[in-house]
Amino acid sequence: GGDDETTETTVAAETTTTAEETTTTAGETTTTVEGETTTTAAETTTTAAAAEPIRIAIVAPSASNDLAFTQSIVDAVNVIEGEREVAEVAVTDGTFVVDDAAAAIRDYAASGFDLVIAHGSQYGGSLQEIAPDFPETTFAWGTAADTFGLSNVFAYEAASDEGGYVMGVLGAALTETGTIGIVGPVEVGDAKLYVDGYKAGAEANDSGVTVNINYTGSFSDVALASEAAQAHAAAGADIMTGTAQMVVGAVGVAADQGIPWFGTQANQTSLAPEIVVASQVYKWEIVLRQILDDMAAGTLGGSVYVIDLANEGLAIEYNDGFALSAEVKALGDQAIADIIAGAVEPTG
Amino acid sequence: MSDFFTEAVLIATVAGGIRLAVPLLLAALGETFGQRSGVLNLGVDGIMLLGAFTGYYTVLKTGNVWYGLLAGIAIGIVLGLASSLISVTLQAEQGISGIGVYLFGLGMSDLLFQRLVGTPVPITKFPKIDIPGLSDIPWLGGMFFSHSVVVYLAFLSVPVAMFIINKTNFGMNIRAVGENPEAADSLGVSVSRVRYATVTIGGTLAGAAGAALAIDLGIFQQNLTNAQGFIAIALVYFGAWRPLGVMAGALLYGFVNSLVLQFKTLGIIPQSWSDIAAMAPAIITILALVIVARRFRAPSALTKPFTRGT
Amino acid sequence: MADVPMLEMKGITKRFPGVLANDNVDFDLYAGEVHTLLGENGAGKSTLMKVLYGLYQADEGEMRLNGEPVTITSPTSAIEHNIGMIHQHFMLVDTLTVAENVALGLHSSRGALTDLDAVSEKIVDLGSQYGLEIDPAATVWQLAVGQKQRVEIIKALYREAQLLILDEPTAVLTPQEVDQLFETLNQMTADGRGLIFISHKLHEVLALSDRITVLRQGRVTGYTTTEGATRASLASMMVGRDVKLAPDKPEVETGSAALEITGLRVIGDRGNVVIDGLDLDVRRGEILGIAGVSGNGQRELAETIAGLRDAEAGSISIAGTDVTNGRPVDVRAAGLAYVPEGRMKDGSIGLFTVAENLLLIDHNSKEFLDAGLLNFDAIRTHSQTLVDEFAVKTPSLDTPVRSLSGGNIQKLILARELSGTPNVLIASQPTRGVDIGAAEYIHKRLVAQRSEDTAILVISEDLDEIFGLSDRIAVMYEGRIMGIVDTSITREEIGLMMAGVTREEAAAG
Amino acid sequence: MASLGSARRSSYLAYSVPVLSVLVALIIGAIMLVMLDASPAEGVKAMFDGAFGSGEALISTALKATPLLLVGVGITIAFRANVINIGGEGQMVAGGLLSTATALWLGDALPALIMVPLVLIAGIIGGAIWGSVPGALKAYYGVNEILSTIMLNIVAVQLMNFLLRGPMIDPGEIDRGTRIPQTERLPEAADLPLILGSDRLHIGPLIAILAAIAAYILLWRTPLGYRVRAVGQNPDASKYAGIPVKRTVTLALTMSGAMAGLAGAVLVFGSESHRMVTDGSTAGFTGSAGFNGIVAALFGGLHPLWTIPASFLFGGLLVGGNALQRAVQVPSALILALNGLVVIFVVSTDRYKKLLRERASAAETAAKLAEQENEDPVPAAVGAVEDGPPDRAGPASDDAGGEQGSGEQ
Ligand SMILES: Nc1ncnc2c1ncn2[C@@H]1O[C@H](COP(=O)(O)OP(=O)(O)OP(=O)(O)O)[C@@H](O)[C@H]1O
Ligand SMILES: Nc1ncnc2c1ncn2[C@@H]1O[C@H](COP(=O)(O)OP(=O)(O)OP(=O)(O)O)[C@@H](O)[C@H]1O
Ligand SMILES: [Mg+2]
Ligand SMILES: [Mg+2]
Repeated sequence: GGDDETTETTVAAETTTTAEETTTTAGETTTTVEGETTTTAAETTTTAAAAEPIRIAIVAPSASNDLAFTQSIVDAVNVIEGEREVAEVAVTDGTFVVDDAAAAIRDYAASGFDLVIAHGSQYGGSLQEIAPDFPETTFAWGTAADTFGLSNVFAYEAASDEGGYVMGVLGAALTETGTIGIVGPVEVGDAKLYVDGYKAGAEANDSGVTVNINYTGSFSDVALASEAAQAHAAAGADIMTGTAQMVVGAVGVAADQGIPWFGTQANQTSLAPEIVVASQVYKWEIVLRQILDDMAAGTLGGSVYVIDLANEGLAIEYNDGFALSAEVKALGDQAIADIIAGAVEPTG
Repeated sequence: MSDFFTEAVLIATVAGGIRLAVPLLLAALGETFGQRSGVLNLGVDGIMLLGAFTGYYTVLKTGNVWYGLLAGIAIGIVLGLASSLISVTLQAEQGISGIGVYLFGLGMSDLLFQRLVGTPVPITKFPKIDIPGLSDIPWLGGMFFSHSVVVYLAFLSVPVAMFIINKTNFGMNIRAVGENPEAADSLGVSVSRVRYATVTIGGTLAGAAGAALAIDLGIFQQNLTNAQGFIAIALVYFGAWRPLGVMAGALLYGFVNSLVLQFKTLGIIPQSWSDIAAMAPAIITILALVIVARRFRAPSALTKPFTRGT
Repeated sequence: MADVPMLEMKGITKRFPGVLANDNVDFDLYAGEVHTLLGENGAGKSTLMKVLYGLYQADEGEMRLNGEPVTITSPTSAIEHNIGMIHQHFMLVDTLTVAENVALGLHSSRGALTDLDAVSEKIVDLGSQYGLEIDPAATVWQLAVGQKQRVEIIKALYREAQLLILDEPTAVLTPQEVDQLFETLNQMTADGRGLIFISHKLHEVLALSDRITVLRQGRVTGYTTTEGATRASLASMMVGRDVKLAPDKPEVETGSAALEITGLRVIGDRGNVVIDGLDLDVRRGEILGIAGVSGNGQRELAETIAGLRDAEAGSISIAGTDVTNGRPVDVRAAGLAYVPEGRMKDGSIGLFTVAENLLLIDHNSKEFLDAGLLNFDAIRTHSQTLVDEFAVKTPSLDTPVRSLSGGNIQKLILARELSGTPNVLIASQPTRGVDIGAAEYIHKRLVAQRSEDTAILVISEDLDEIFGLSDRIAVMYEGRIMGIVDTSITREEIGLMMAGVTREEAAAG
Repeated sequence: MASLGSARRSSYLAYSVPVLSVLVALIIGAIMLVMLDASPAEGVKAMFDGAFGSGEALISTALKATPLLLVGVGITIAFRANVINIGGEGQMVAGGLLSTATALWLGDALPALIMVPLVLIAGIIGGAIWGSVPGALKAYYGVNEILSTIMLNIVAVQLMNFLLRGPMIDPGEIDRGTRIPQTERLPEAADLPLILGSDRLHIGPLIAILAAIAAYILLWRTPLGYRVRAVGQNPDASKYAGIPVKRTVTLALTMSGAMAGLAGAVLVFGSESHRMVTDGSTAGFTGSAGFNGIVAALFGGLHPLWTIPASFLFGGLLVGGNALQRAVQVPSALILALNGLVVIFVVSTDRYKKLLRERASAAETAAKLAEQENEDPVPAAVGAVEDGPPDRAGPASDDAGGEQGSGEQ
């Protein structure tokens, strides 16, 4: 891969030195830069990282304030904005139409954004087509584990089963009826990972526990999620959790019935301060920092980054308002330690 | 399956069905008025969404659920009047203009939510009322007499609607205008006034349905109604344009949904089949439409704008 | 008659886009009289009356009621001025009861609630007073045509109409029903009401009216009192030339039976038996007239022959081909031509052009196809020939049929149906509501077709037409043929047969 | 009183009505931009540039317009038969699914020359099946098509979810455990061929234009089209004339569905990702083209050929709206709301367009008659046509089809 390296570095140098022109004359710039030496790359990038503000675009499927999936990435970019030189952040949210997302991704790349984040697993197919057309742009695709072998695509994902496992352990410790209810959207990706992790954690703590899982079939049907929670309650669940943006409905039911709730994707304490035990919070900024560092170092892609408990990209945030006994919390801490140590596999 | 036949689960299934039926029932009753007078309003879902947001936002700001319901009703009236303007005065093709109202409501409610609220914040819900005496009846009490106050209000509006349609002059005018607007007009019944009134009633109840949904859930989110407005319209046909039939349809729809949820919760329906199970309400509705269409005739003037002298 | 007319219309002008429907029309009406408006289709009669009833606003002109100038902007204000109108088409809500139809738009004694009991009582009262008995609780769709007409009149009486407009009220009534109606109307004028009457049936006009105003192309072109007027004089006033009221019929040798029906039994829309063991033959070169009160199975008979309705039992054959329960195309292939009674409902497509309507039954014919596509040259040539041959008055072949007058639409349908050489022609109510000029022409064409050896079945409620056209007359009652008679039978006898009395009894009594 | 000049004036006015109504909706949009603290000038510029400002923009617009045109053509066919097809969404999904299944089943074995037509035909069949059901339900059972098509949209989305999460899912998704509900990349032979040297512009727009021309010929040049229009205008007269009314109604909705199904196939095989993905809603797949196609058809006066430019403009509006969202960073919900407003305004002013056209044709007839009158006084029996020019299907007479089961009794 000597050739590969060269190309990457060259491109990076170009990006940093001629950012303004890139927007209009990307093609020409590439040719003029071609002759540059690889040795200067390191210096160039360091100065660049300090000097050249970066432009970041996000394309995401749901609303940027959904207290869930989309909000987690927008929040992370906001954190980055405070840390680094960011010239512009653009968001196209609510883009559930894959082809519209593709158009937005292409458009952001064409108008010179340095980092285009395609925050939706369903965008992968399109990204695979678009990324090669914009070799000097970095694309980040999440949640996913595949960069298609493209040198300007990063992938990122969350080991949400880890947090799920930890909270499953807590849930099993808290339940008195021995029944736990989980409200899911559809059995895919991140949601499935979390649900499986939670179930595994609960069963690992107490093999006698019953975990009822109800995928409502919709990411958006709040009323159905609420009724699913009612169904869980009727089936005897005294602990609940759920994932995706429609769970706000289920949280309401849990709050009404005083059933402890575990959140994920964002801190859901604000939804029901009395009953939220803990939330698994995604800190995508961990991933973003790595990506920005790579970009600064001239690497525009090729890696898959995962947020997990070990790198603190996943955090279990407890609700101070919920009286959790020290013993139970200790179980959680133990589970975290075990996972970090590799002593347990969250989804077996 | 044996898990299903426990008191708690059966109560939850029936009570859940009733809860799910409420927004459908309110919206469908309103639509019944419009259709009885010859106007199909396909924009119900858009009005519900704006009613839901308005109701939610009002409760968020005032903490009073009744103000929220009233605000939902108020926006419903405004949108009902706008819909009347579109379909009665401007005589837009009713099968299509409603789609515009729907898209507008879907976008606008979300836009307002994002700008005025941002992140979902829970609000006070409607108080739950246990009907004294009745709610203590084993099984039935939990199923029917231990609900939030809007549930009772929604079901009370069924006899009210029946009374208005069948026993009042206004109701007679509605029926006449929906069947033969020329005849009504020739006797001095103002076709457009009746239709403005019914479409506005439809808007009002759709706004109320949306507010009831949001306040009962205690939350708002983009596309909160999830196309329930369209189901409500189908239920009007299902119920053969009669309040009692509409109620039966709403309950059936609610129960099927509730049952599917319970079955999934208890593992009676495997998760991989949940998509297929989710077709059940729509398919049942189509089958019911086949049966109803054989037996009952739609108001003759349905979807036909009226112009005097033709 | 009082000195001041109860109604004066002066210089009424009403324009529609491209049409001058009323052109400076003067019209008046005195209490206690019947003033008839006469004119061909499209002359502007209904328009003038709709102006009076507030359905249209006149562009020019003024109206006075009992000497006072008025503006009538809506039916409500017409009703307030005690004007009532019986429309050309029933203005009834089929799904409501009689009482509800009457109560519509009235103030209820119980405020927002209906007071149908009070209304029903008064309906019964009015009914016995004017011979308009009707069950107030009956739902309108269940009523026979004549009963619906009663409801219309009761509606007006209930509103204490002093001036009543009757726009072709007899078009769908039987002779007996017409007689009954006229009795009621005479009683109303005797009570001091004024009536404006519109009809194309001249003997009715002569029987009922005191004065007659003739409209042509929106203008008043004639006026007469009834005394001294004759059918012929009225007809020529309307059309502007002399009119032959009964067609000349040449002697024609009748041939074999081209239409043979045996033991026909048909179930109607409401599940009842509407045709019950009917036998009928129509021979080539003859016109068989079917007389009968509407609703006695005539429509169903025509539709069953044409393949539009299934027979329960029995058989139908056309020129020897069994067409029982055949598809409409098959029946046509066997040589049936059919002029249906609803010319706008069944016989033509309003928004299609003249040329397209002429193509209705032939659109699949090879003659008009070229490589699977419609051949417009051939279609236009064919259409122009028919339009010329049948004297259809139309601005162009591309004019939507809906904007032609009823008579011209009827001629167009006839042109289309006779464009082949049919073995059997069914003409259902061929001149109902058609003006005299057009009716004369249609009769002439039917008689001409008889000379072409076609077997013709004419179904009509107009006895003048039946007597004028038929070689033999079959009287239909409750789905059966009461008897087949020749034209020497008297109107009274045939009237009795139409009411279900057998020939023998009719002749006796 | 009426002259050919005034006729012409009315007719020009008629054509400007839909354009004006879109402008009004856009002005409201501009006001909303101001309220959201965004620059309307910048927004409008972004919108125009995004839709029509460059070659790439035009390509985006053409691609966006393609499903609108196909659905719109289908809507026109159904509308001519007096059937309102609100089921374009579900029919697109059905077409997408069947064509995708076909491509998966055929695999890499066939060359593009065979593969592309095959998958497109599969799409047509899928849509046709999904259209025939409400068609038959309407014709034979009197079920209102607006409702049955809406219900079938719901069924279609569940079917799509089931298939893409289960039987048709990319095996890689199972292996990785990510389970994104999408197929694997479909065989390259099925990719819609690219044209004009572009790396995005495929033959989809061309197919749609051909479909529009074919629909025009079908409706006005063939006996079948004659029957469709006749049934739409007057089912009683059609039955009288021996036209199989029920079959024709079914067929019209079937053809309408076929067009939407073709749109679905074009979406799949012309997409950037070359696979079928679901987000759990129909709109996620169709981009609401099943609804917006109706508006494009109305915009085009329910005439297949006029629907071509109408779709292009409406596609531009949608593409431009998205560009506007990115340029001035307003929530995408605004674009959705504006889309709704455009629909409302176009549909609400449709009647004025019709009235103006009527006036034009009435004035023309009157002028013609006046000429004739000099030689031969024709009874003044020619008026305007209430339901618009003859090429516009208005829901026909009172007893027309509709809820009563197409009057076969
Ligand atoms: N609503 C309308 N719009 C346009 N033109 C109309 C309208 N109503 C009637 N006309 C035209 O006005 C003229 C007069 O029509 P009107 O209905 O008054 O005739 P009429 O004398 O009642 O005929 P008929 O004997 O057929 O009932 C006709 O040319 C008709 O085409
Ligand atoms: N809206 C309209 N536009 C144009 N012409 C019309 C309109 N309404 C009626 N007409 C024409 O006015 C004349 C009389 O109309 P009317 O409503 O009285 O029809 P009708 O009584 O069914 O016809 P007919 O008496 O000939 O059977 C006819 O020539 C008809 O075609
Ligand atoms: Mg008339
Ligand atoms: Mg007439």
